[in-house]
Amino acid sequence: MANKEPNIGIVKDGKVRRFTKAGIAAHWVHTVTFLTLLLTGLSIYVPATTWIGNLFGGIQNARIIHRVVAIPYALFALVLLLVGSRQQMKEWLKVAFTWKKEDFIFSAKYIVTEFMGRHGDLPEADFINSGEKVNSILTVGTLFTLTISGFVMWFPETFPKWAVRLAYPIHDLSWLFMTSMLLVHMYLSLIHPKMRTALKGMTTGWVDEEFAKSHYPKWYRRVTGKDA
Amino acid sequence: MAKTLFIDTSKCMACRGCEVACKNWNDLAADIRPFNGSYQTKEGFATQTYTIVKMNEVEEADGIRWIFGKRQCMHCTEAACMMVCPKNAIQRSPEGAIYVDRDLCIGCGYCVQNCPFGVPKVDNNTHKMSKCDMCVSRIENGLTPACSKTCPTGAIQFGEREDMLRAAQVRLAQVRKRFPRATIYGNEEAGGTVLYILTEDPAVYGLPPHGTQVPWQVKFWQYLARPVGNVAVGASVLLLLVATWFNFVQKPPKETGAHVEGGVK
Amino acid sequence: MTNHYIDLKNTDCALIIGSNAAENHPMSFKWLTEAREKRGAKIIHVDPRYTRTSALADIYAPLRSGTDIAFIGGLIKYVLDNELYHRDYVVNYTNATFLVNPEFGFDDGLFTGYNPQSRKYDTKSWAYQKNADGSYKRDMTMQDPNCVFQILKRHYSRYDVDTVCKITGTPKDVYLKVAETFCATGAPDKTGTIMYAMGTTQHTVGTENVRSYALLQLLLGNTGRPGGGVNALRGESNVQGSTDMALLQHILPGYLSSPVATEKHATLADYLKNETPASGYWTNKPKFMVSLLKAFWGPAATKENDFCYDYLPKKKPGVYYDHIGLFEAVYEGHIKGMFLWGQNPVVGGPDALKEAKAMENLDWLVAVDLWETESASFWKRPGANPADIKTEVFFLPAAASFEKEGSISNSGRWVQWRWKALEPKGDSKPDLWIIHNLYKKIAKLHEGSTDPKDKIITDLFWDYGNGEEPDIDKVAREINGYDFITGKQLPLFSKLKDDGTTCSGNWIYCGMYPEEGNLTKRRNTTDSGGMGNYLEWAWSWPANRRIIYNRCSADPNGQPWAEDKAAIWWDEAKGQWVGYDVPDFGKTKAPYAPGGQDAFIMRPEGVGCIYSARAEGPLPEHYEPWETPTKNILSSVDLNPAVKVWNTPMNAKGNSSRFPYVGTTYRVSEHWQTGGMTRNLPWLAELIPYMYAEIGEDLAAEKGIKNGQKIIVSSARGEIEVYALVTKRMKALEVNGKKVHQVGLPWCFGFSGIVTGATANNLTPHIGDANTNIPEYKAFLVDIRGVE
Amino acid sequence: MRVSRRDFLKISGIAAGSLFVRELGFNLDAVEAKVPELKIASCKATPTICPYCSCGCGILIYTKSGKLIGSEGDPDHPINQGALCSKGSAVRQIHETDRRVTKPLYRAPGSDRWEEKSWDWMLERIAERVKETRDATFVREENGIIVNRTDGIANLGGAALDNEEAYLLHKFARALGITYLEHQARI
Repeated sequence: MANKEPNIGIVKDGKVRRFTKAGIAAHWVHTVTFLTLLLTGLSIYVPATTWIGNLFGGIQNARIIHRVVAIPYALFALVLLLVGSRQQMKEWLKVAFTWKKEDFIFSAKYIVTEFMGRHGDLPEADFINSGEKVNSILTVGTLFTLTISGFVMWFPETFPKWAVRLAYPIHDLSWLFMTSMLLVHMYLSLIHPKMRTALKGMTTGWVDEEFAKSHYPKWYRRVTGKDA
Repeated sequence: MAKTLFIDTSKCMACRGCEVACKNWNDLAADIRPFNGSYQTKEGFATQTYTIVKMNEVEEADGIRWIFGKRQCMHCTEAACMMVCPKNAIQRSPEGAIYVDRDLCIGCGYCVQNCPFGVPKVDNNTHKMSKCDMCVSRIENGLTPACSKTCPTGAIQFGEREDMLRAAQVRLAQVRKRFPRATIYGNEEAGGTVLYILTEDPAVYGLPPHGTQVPWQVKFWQYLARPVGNVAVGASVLLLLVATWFNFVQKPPKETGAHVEGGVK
Repeated sequence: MTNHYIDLKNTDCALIIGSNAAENHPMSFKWLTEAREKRGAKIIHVDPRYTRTSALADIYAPLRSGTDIAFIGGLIKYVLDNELYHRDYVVNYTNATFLVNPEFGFDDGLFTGYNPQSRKYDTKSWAYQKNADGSYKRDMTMQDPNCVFQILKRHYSRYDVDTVCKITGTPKDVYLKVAETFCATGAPDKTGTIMYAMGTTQHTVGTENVRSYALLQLLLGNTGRPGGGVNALRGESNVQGSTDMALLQHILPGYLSSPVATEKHATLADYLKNETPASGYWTNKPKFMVSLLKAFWGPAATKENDFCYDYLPKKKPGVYYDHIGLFEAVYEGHIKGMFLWGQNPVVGGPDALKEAKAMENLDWLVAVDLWETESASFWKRPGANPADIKTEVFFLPAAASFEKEGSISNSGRWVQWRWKALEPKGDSKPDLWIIHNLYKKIAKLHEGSTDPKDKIITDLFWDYGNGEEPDIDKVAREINGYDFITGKQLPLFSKLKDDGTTCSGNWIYCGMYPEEGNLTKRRNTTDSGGMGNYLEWAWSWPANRRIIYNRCSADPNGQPWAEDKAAIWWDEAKGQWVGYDVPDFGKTKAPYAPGGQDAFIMRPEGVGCIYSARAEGPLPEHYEPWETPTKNILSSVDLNPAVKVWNTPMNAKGNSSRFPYVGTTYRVSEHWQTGGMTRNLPWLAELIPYMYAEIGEDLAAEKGIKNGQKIIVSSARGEIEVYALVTKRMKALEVNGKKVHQVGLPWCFGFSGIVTGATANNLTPHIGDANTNIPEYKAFLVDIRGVE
Repeated sequence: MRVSRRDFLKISGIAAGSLFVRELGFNLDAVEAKVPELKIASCKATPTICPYCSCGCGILIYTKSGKLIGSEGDPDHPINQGALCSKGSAVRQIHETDRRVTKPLYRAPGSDRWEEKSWDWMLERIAERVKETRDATFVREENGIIVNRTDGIANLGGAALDNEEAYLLHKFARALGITYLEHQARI
């Protein structure tokens, strides 16, 4: 595959380079901003969550922080990817949005097998498996829906009334679904006995070669040129 | 049973006693605006202005008419503000008044954007919503709202909803003798609101058209978006609990480590 | 008012003319709304502007300001031609049947007896014809050419609808609708009420405007009946009381004339001889006058010294002491000191620029008010240089109405007590305290003086408690009056005597505070017959009568003309008048007894006066305002011939070539009088925050003026910068074949207050009515131009 | 408790969604908003009459231990039966507004500002000026008729005075010999 990211796929003492520096930075910027927005937003979601606002020095501070952090959330990750990891981003998005029959099989079986710690014979995954494709689609999708609906809610006078009123449900749907995906994502990367090794990918950029071979065989073959 | 206001705009002379009585009862501050070429010197509701008398000049075939109509919260039976308030700060009192508990209100503005009548206003320094509360502390103690008590011509009446509706229907016949296009407003709107006899089209009074209901976006938001979203998050949590059970409590059988179909090549 | 506010609910048709009742007397519409809802009453509003009253009226008739007499004259002709008058009423209760001196006449705008030099009438030729025994000659068939009825017909024959509409500018169809609707109340079982205010009185023909309403109401048989009468909606909470207490140069409390330095008033005997009529209740005037003098100078007033009659100051003949004359004197420097008790002429006075300038000549000014008004700070008004103004000014802070006790009288003559809710704010004091302590300081300065003029002050009967706080109850008792011998409060003015054994500060209030207590404090809400008279609530003068001339509510046999319009009726069994009101008639005088039809007990004639001599004639005649956009087409006399014209500085006359539009001043619901009591209150300031001129869309288009832009309104006296409020509600009127525009100006703005603005009265002229000298605020000429 | 369709969906959603919050030990019942207590409860109501136009409407001034709480129409008064127009409804601010002058103020001739003075000083000074002007412009007799008139002092006002005040002012003014005695009824 022509002009892939420079050092993606390099193998060294049992590890293979999976993510670029820019990609990692983008991930963690996105993570920090989203979680902050989630918590500050959550403080007004239901009557009982006001205490969360107090973590930020009161609900009105939370309100300001939500708006301030929304800007880096909306822009920084995107900028970092475009600047530092354009190639992998393109690949990532291409893979995320190509869905074949096997992807659906993968998702269904994965939940009841791998996710539960059981072995399941699943179709071969490319750069990311279909679960991660759902996560990617949601992340990119909600980045836009949250930003746009948030902006509309922030300046209601400048938008038609129907649009402002539609922004509220869109905002809620977006963050609720993103959060439910996030829970699974965080569980896998932090708690799941078998999967949490992947976290190193997002910290150092390298993952175990074995792990890569077994979890992302198509990607492994493509980027290392060796057999899975 | 719920009480409501019945406003017969054909009796209103825009003396604005209601505007001042409302400020008097609610201890609201004055709010002077630039000259706008009209006796109605304020455009609409504001954090310190819960009620306002609309004054519109209309030229008709049989001559000029100066049309007055008092606007305030509609105290809807299906109240969009109540539905969207994330902190349950907006409640309905036993007598039917929609009022805000200022300790609970966080000034998020959901009600401001979703009220079909544009009534609630949020104060940007106190971060509190304020609007007409039908003098809830008065009506819960058997008194009438300040505006209805002070109205010299009896254009603003207050009482049980059926009585007010009956009064409106009886009055409508008389009013139509002078104003053929008069209609009752507020019987169907938003599940039943403050009742009006309007002598002209609702738009002249700054009211949305007959039949206005809670905005569909609000229903979509509250009945579909939030529940579905909550369910999604709930499902994830459930999933994680189950996964934790399987991964940690009931240890998986020793595996060869191969996860991929067909094992390791 | 001949009736009162609640009685409006009994009317079948309300003609609101020269008043903007819905804005300036909003509570009147509580009862008009009830009349409309319960009785199907019609409301008619006649006004140069379409106002909030017009918005509620069934019929709105525009008219050029200053043409009320033409308008009403047309209705009088309409009533006579269509025989809509209430014949039995007119024959029995009015002087329509009276015969007039054959020499009486009217030609080209002037009645007989006019002297152009003195601009006064010799009224001998207007007198009634009398029989040998002094009784009035009457022709009950009303056919005699010299009877008032025929004179009336001849006089108003010139007021046909076309002529009237040419003068007033009212569209003919609208005029006829008004005529048809209101004149229907001539039917015996119907009553119509006329509600008027300053729009009627503030003209050079103000008195005759009111006379024309009284005349019309007598023809239609509406006066003295529930839902009828001629009802002045007065502007201030106690202007009725302050007028009754005679804070006016021409009267003493109880409407007794104030003495003039002429032979007629030289001594008490001369005064009583010349002031007491031969018949009618005023024959008791000596009792009222002596009791008043005893209330003023108490023990010092004895039979020997004419009860201190000489202590009363006598006016210099020919001098005008009214407001306009007063300020002309201040302008000339004759007056050195001035008291202002809650009055603000720099905003409320006519030709306010001249009046403010005049005040600079004062040596000292005492202003008693709740607010730092424009008059109290005239010396630092815009354009004034304080260094040049030598007036010493004392501002005394006054307490508000609910920070003190006392009674006030509303338009309906209800005298109601007000209790004290709060201590006065800061160091402010009730006016009673100020007057009491100021008098004591002045009296101390004159103590022991032997100079006779100082005795006037020290002899004053001032027995209101000795401390700093005057005892208001004692003042109220004195107003009512008591018997010096028994010390008891008098039950009614019929108990007053002229031998000095009784006193009464105001005979028409005698009965307010009998021995059993101050009736103004009554709060009993029983309303017998549901007519709204509430005889047990507070007390109304005279003698608690709620509808005066209510004898007219019964036909000549003493039975009500209509069941639902009953006030009093004759009860043969009891041998007295009974009903839902205190009879304004001899309680036991039977209808069939002699004088049983004399329903107007105060009048010497005993009947209502269709024909009644005033300075400018016995019948209202249309004359143009001093500044008119057109000519008088009814006669060659443009200005009311009996009016005093002040050719003095700062009072120039404008003509229609330089000032083509008719200016008229008015108030709005949210502001009151000169604005001190409303423009200093945030909740009212925010409702009407800016001074504006109200002009029609057609005039604005003609002058290229946009709504909300600043404009200059100018008259021959001055000019002011205001916002333009362009409205559909004011349209040009077709007057004598020419388009005439009108410009509305609220007069409640001044330079001091939370909201301020230009003063409309900088434009109004120093000229007044022929009888009362009330200034012509309502019709003058202005021009307008846009401000770049 | 009658649960409307809306509440059921809302509760079911929250129930499921709130599992992750449940363990945090917070109950999610709707918090009951409290109705503000009645402002004029335990107030003293003093009847007065509106100081503005001449309708004579009844007003109740509500106070609590001498402090102003509010003002409303007097429901027992037959003319207005509790109703009031814009001016009547604002009566309370006549006491509350800081625009009220609360101290006697004196302006010396030619000065450009007010100075605060005591009541005594003011009344004494006014009495002296009155005596001065009265003595200077008093006319005792004119062509044989006793007139006792003071030409140099004019008294204007006031239609807003009580009857007792208006009567006493008339008596006071006539005793000073004032014939320039006028007030708002004239204009």
